[in-house]
Amino acid sequence: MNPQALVRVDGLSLEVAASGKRVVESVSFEVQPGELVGIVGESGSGKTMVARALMRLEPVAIRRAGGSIAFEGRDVHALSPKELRAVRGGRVGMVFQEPMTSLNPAMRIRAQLEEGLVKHCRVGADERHRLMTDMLRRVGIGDVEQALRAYPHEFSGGMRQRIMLASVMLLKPALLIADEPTTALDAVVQKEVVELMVGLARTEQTAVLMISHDLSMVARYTDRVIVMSQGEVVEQGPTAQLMAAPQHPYTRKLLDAMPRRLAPKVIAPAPRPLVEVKGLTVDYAARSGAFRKGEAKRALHGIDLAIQPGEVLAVVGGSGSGKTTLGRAIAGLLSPSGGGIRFDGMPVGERGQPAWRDYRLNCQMVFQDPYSSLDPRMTIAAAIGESLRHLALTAARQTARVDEALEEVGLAASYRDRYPHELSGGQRQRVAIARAVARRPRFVIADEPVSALDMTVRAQVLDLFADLQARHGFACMFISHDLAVVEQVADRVVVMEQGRIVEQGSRDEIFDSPRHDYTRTLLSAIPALEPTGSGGVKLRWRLAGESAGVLQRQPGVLAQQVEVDLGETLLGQPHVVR
Amino acid sequence: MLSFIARRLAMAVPTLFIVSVAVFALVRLVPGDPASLMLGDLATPAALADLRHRLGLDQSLPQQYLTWLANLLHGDLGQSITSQQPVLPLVLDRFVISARIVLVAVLLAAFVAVPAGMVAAWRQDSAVDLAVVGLSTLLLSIPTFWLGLLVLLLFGLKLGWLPVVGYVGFAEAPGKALLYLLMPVLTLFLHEIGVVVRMARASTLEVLRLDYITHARAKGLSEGEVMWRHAFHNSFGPTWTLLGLVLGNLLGGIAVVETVFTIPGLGRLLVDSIFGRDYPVIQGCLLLIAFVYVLVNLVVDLLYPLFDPRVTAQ
Amino acid sequence: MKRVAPNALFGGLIMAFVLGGAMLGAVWTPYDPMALDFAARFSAPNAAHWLGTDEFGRDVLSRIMKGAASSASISLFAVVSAVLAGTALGVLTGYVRGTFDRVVGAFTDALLAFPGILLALGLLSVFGANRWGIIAALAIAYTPSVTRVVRSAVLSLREREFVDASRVMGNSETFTMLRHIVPNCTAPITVLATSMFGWALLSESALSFLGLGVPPPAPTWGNMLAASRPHFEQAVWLGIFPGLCISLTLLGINLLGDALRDRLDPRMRGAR
Amino acid sequence: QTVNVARNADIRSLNPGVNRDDNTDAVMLHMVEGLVAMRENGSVGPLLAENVALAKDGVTYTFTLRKGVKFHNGAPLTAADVLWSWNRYMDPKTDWRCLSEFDGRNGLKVESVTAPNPQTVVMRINKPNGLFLDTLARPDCAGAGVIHKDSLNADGSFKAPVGTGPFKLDEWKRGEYVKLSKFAGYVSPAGKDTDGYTGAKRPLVDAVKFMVIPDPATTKAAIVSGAIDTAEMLDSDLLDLQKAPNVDVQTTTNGVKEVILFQTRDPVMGKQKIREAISHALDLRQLVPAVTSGLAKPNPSVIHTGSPFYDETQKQGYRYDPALARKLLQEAGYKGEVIKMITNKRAARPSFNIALISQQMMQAVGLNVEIEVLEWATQLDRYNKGNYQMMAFSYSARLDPALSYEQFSGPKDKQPRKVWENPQALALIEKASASSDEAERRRIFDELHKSFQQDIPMLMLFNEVQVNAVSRRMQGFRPWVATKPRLWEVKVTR
Ligand SMILES: Nc1ncnc2c1ncn2[C@@H]1O[C@H](COP(=O)(O)OP(=O)(O)OP(=O)(O)O)[C@@H](O)[C@H]1O
Ligand SMILES: Nc1ncnc2c1ncn2[C@@H]1O[C@H](COP(=O)(O)OP(=O)(O)OP(=O)(O)O)[C@@H](O)[C@H]1O
Ligand SMILES: [Mg+2]
Ligand SMILES: [Mg+2]
Repeated sequence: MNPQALVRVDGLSLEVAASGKRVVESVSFEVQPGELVGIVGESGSGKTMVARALMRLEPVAIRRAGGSIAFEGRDVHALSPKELRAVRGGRVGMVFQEPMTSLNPAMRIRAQLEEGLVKHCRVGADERHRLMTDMLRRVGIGDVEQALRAYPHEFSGGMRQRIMLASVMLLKPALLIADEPTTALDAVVQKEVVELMVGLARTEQTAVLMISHDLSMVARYTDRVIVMSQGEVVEQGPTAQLMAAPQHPYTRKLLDAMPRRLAPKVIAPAPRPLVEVKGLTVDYAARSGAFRKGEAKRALHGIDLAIQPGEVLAVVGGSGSGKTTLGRAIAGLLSPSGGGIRFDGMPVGERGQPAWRDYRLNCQMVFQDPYSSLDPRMTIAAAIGESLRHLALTAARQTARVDEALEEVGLAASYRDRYPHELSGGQRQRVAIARAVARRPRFVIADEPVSALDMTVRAQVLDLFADLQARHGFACMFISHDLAVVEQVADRVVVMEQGRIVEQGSRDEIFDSPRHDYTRTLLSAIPALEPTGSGGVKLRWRLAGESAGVLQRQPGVLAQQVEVDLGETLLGQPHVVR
Repeated sequence: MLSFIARRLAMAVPTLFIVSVAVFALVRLVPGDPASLMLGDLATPAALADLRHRLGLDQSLPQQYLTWLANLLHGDLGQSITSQQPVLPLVLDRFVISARIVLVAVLLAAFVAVPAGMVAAWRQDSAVDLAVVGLSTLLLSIPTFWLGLLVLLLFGLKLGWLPVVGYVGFAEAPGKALLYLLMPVLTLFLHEIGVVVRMARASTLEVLRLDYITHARAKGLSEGEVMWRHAFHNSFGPTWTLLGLVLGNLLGGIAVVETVFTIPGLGRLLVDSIFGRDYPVIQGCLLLIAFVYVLVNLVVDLLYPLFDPRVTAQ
Repeated sequence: MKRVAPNALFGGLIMAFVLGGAMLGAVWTPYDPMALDFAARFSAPNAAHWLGTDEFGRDVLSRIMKGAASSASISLFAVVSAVLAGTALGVLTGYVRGTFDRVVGAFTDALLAFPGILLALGLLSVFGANRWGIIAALAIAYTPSVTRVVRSAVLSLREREFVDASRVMGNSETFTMLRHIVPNCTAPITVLATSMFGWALLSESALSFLGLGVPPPAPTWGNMLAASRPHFEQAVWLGIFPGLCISLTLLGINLLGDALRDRLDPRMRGAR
Repeated sequence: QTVNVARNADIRSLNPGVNRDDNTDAVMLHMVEGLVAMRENGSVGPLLAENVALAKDGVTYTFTLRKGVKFHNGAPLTAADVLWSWNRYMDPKTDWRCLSEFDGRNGLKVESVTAPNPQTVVMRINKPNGLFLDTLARPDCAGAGVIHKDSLNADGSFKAPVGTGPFKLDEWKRGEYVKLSKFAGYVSPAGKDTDGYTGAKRPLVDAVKFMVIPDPATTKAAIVSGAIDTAEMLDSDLLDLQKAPNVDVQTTTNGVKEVILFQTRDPVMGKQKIREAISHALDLRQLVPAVTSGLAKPNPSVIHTGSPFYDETQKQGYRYDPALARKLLQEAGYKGEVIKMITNKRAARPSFNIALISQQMMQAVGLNVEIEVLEWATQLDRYNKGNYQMMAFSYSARLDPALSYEQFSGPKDKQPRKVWENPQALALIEKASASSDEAERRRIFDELHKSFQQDIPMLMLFNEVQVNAVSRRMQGFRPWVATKPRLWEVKVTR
């Protein structure tokens, strides 16, 4: 035990106050000044709770059941509210996972940055202004003055995360807690933000507690790793050592779950492509809102591509590059403004025509978000059964097919009557996959099917998917921005940037000898982890190279949200007469 | 911006048209007419026919409507059947009186209810929360005609602090006018508290779950600062919209309060003219109420970005 | 973790009590709620009449029990009709959008700006002065609120992936709407419906005050409350008991509504 | 010194007898006066006239004006003013509500009006009519009040009444109050006491303010708090008011008739026996006190109890006999058909309570009566159209018995609102109207009463008992049979 430890957590247990259920059990660890510590573990293992408990910011429903936390030698539970507030922000800073909700949408950036300074640093207004502009510049915000006046919604996700970082680092805390700070960002931006964070921490001698389930990131940047599973610390140690030679079975399992490249699959040559897309163009209609006149936005500029029967074609690209749009257009969920799709050599034509119907029944889709792609009010069996609706099966046949589909995705028949919220994320995605393949389609579009899942679950779902694909031989368009995943599943890869295909080729061509700059940037963003003989992993740089500029994520997310809010206000509509 | 306002106002035209047709049809569907009411149980058929003719009630309904519409387009809302005053100034006068009461009451209610709702949300499920929710439900569930009577008996009679009847216009004696407005305002205020608290509490609860609240705490802000600077702004939006709806709705609904406190306001005018079948006045009142409703909601929407800057971005 | 939330428990108990009383009142009351008894006018609560008697010597407890049934059924019918109509309109407007949406929107606004008294008066004279007239008036007055809430819920639901998923499965728009959109509007509808239930109780009372309520002698809480007003000083209990019943029911239904919202609102359902 | 009087609604206009209602008349009759006016007992006496002489021909009335009477603008009253005023009323453009009473449409026609000299007005009618003066004095005709030319604007439209009454208009704040101020130049008719609208009429207070207070509960609070000096109250307020230290309660029986109407053309209600059964089913000695907080007594006659014609015969009424009622129903072949009784919930009227209690009494003998509560205007419409089976209704006060009968009698074909269309009765009423001979009239009324009791076109229940709360600081205030407050000869002390 190091007496100078910045943080010392000793036997910390947390429980749900109402039920007494333990969510964190006797966790002990230390963080030394200036040290970079990573916490990894599956979803729900208590990472966030531990981190929040350090600042006594655990949710009201969660109660400390035992153990102690000392920060700079002082027991945080013994601090008076005032002392605690001095620690919060002043000595410990925190960056959250979701850039969209971690900044106050109704406050200007200046106010949000200044707030902390006013609290913790006794400096004048001019000095504060200087500090803020300095820090914003350091995190790479261009027009600083303008940025200070702006509201959060005027920035892309990556920018917001930088601003978030700036607001925390401005106070020069001794410890920075980063709870999955980059999960919501695309690979290129992710790299930039993490490097910025680590860079700042290094120069300011700030210790960092980085929570992530992205092992390659943890492996790349941290000094030490803590592995958590089901509320307990199962293993901790220096990063390199732990990665190279994991001791605990859970750690091994975790490392084992890293996607890796498999030998290329042999695809039987076919007389013609199953799906052929020619000159596909999609425009998003102008949304003319209250205060602006929108103009039509072109999201796809004449895409050509072909998918062979049985082939997995991966579509990669930064956020906003048009991957989802492409997938949805091919699935017929968007009407293209130009170009056409042929299925099995026949143009699919208009909605309602026989060719369209044939295509519709043979083209299925798996969505990114397992929580929203299943109707919360339908049992699993009903959801899967619905996809068989158009097959004219007897009830008994249908039941049998549903059971079969469930079995295929590794869910026991006892899951039949559960509702989506009674399943874990991974299980839900299995259901979604079962629903898509139950009808034996010849073509499946999968839009980021695993990006919402944690490492171990992701590996299982990917295996399952590969297995099903091999068994039923459907062709697949696999959309993802996670290169590691693509590397594992794809036969061929298409790289997109700003609505155009910039490069395509076989998986090995793209990964081993990328030609286009953008592809290179993408590949250089995140290192791969590759297994060592001893059951551990080591980092492998895909390419040596520079990263590209910030890719702007478009705003426009909140329109729906606002409308809902207005609707709900009607709850207070007064009665008929008073 | 201006074109937005113009467009929103233009959107009100069909609404107002529907209101006028519906009102016209509805009030004439209702049996009873002003002529027989004016003559009462003594009406001879001859006298009734005379009066109906003079009031233009013997024309066909579409004809009456078209006449009314044509006059309306010239800015003429007609004449009250009972008091023979021109409708427009009559309705506007009464509107000013009601609007003042409603506005003051709702604003006061907001000032009390929003913080109360926020505190309840802040300490969700605590005794404070329970007390606030319970009290607001209780206030909500007392009809205003009872609440008004209680207020009247307490402050007017038992304590004798406030005048029981009468009304003084602001133009005449502002201080005295205020005195006469206190009880109706208090009654509406108590009632609206109930409505607003629940909304404020619910929307604060939504906001308190979000990351930036935790972030604000993580910055070392005190609970007061967190609630006021971070939670308030973001949770006020829906409450604000509700206030608009309440304002718009109350105008047509304060008849009861105006009756209890003898305030010559729009609500009483409306109810009186409904019971008295004073068609031009009913139509005038309703057009005004609908227009105000549209207008208030427009203003609410225009000011909404103050509480939620994201909305402008749309 | 299937613990019942305290507000659900509380609200549920209150509502069970009220509905139980209503159901009992429909079949049995201590006295005939309509029977006049001039010897016992204005008796304060006592052993024979637990809640006292009114200006005609009718037993207040019996009337409250009987009134519970009619108050509850009026509110229930009004709310259910408003919910059905409003949901249909809301789903259609939210899903179809376009001109239809604008037309219905104009009507909705017009109706929202329309004073309820006039609506009630008009409809009562069309339907006759009976409970169906009141139910119709309340239902029509509440429909626009439901329409707007449902419409906004649909607007956000239609962007959810399971709606796309349904289309991808080859389902028609109508099927998607009925099978996926409508059932998922239940959360906001339930919350609104519980509030409306309370408004209906109050409105019925205010209508009685203005002389447009349920035709007596059949008691409702609303008309009992309204009728008690002139006797405030000599017989407070006439107002207090029906008033308490309304308050209690409102409290119960609001608590239940909050609990339901917590349960039904997907945003509150843990996970994620 | 100001007297504050509560009224439940605003006046409708300042134009006497034109756009008016009861409240309007009450205020108006403080400002304008006619040649004759109603006395305390409902008979007619001279007001602006010193005396009225009926010539032998029975159709020529000579009015001699009182001397020294002045209008509010100071102008002396002359026969020319009376003439001008009358001609204005008789001009259809004026819309005088009583025009049809005098232009022959209802039988009576004023053939000529002349002013042979400044103090004399002579009116000639088409044929002898015992009710001519009564009609002239009718409050809803504003007593044919004489107004000065200055009451009109230059363009002939009405401005404000310039009359000869004890008070003149000060201010009308619509929806709030009408304020009248003392007319210092008022010359009171002779007499020590106030006698209806005649007799001593000196204005003793500086001002009278008629305040609009629509809610009865507020009115009660206002009188108890001393904010107002007098108001009409609900029967049910009696107990509370008696406890208030600063308020006296005065009750008077007035001419308002509380009745249950039957539609004799209805298949069910048309059966005489059923109506008779109802008359035996109602225990009026229980019903009447119950609906009036014990204030009123049953009155089976349409003649009000204070009338000189109210004699023993008039007191004969229906007998409570449920057994007989049941028997009659059986004889009439009544098989439980639903009978709808219409009523309303106007606060100041007992109609609703009447319906409620009579329903129970009727149910007790096996009549299947349902109550339908309508808003007043709707009920009035149904009344005017004769569209009802049974209805709890109030008739406004008609003090002369003939007028009182006329109010509800007449041929339904021409006037669907009429209730009693027995031709013999109609002829008798006609005769009573024409006659001025008291003994003959009494005989006719007694006969009418018997016939009315037999036909039972409606059930006369009782005359309204008006409850007036009067502040103790006010002296000289007396409610009376014509229901409207009079604020002359009234003093207040602080
Ligand atoms: N407010 C709360 N009330 C009750 N239980 C909670 C609450 N918040 C979290 N939990 C539970 O605590 C446990 C740990 O959650 P925590 O958020 O720390 O997991 P995590 O490791 O951060 O997961 P993830 O990777 O998904 O963020 C989980 O089982 C979770 O369900
Ligand atoms: N409904 C819409 N209306 C207008 N523009 C849209 C809409 N949906 C997407 N866009 C725009 O189209 C472009 C492509 O978006 P798309 O969702 O296809 O990107 P993506 O590659 O899937 O990104 P991500 O990795 O973030 O999912 C973006 O610039 C986006 O802002
Ligand atoms: Mg977490
Ligand atoms: Mg996408």
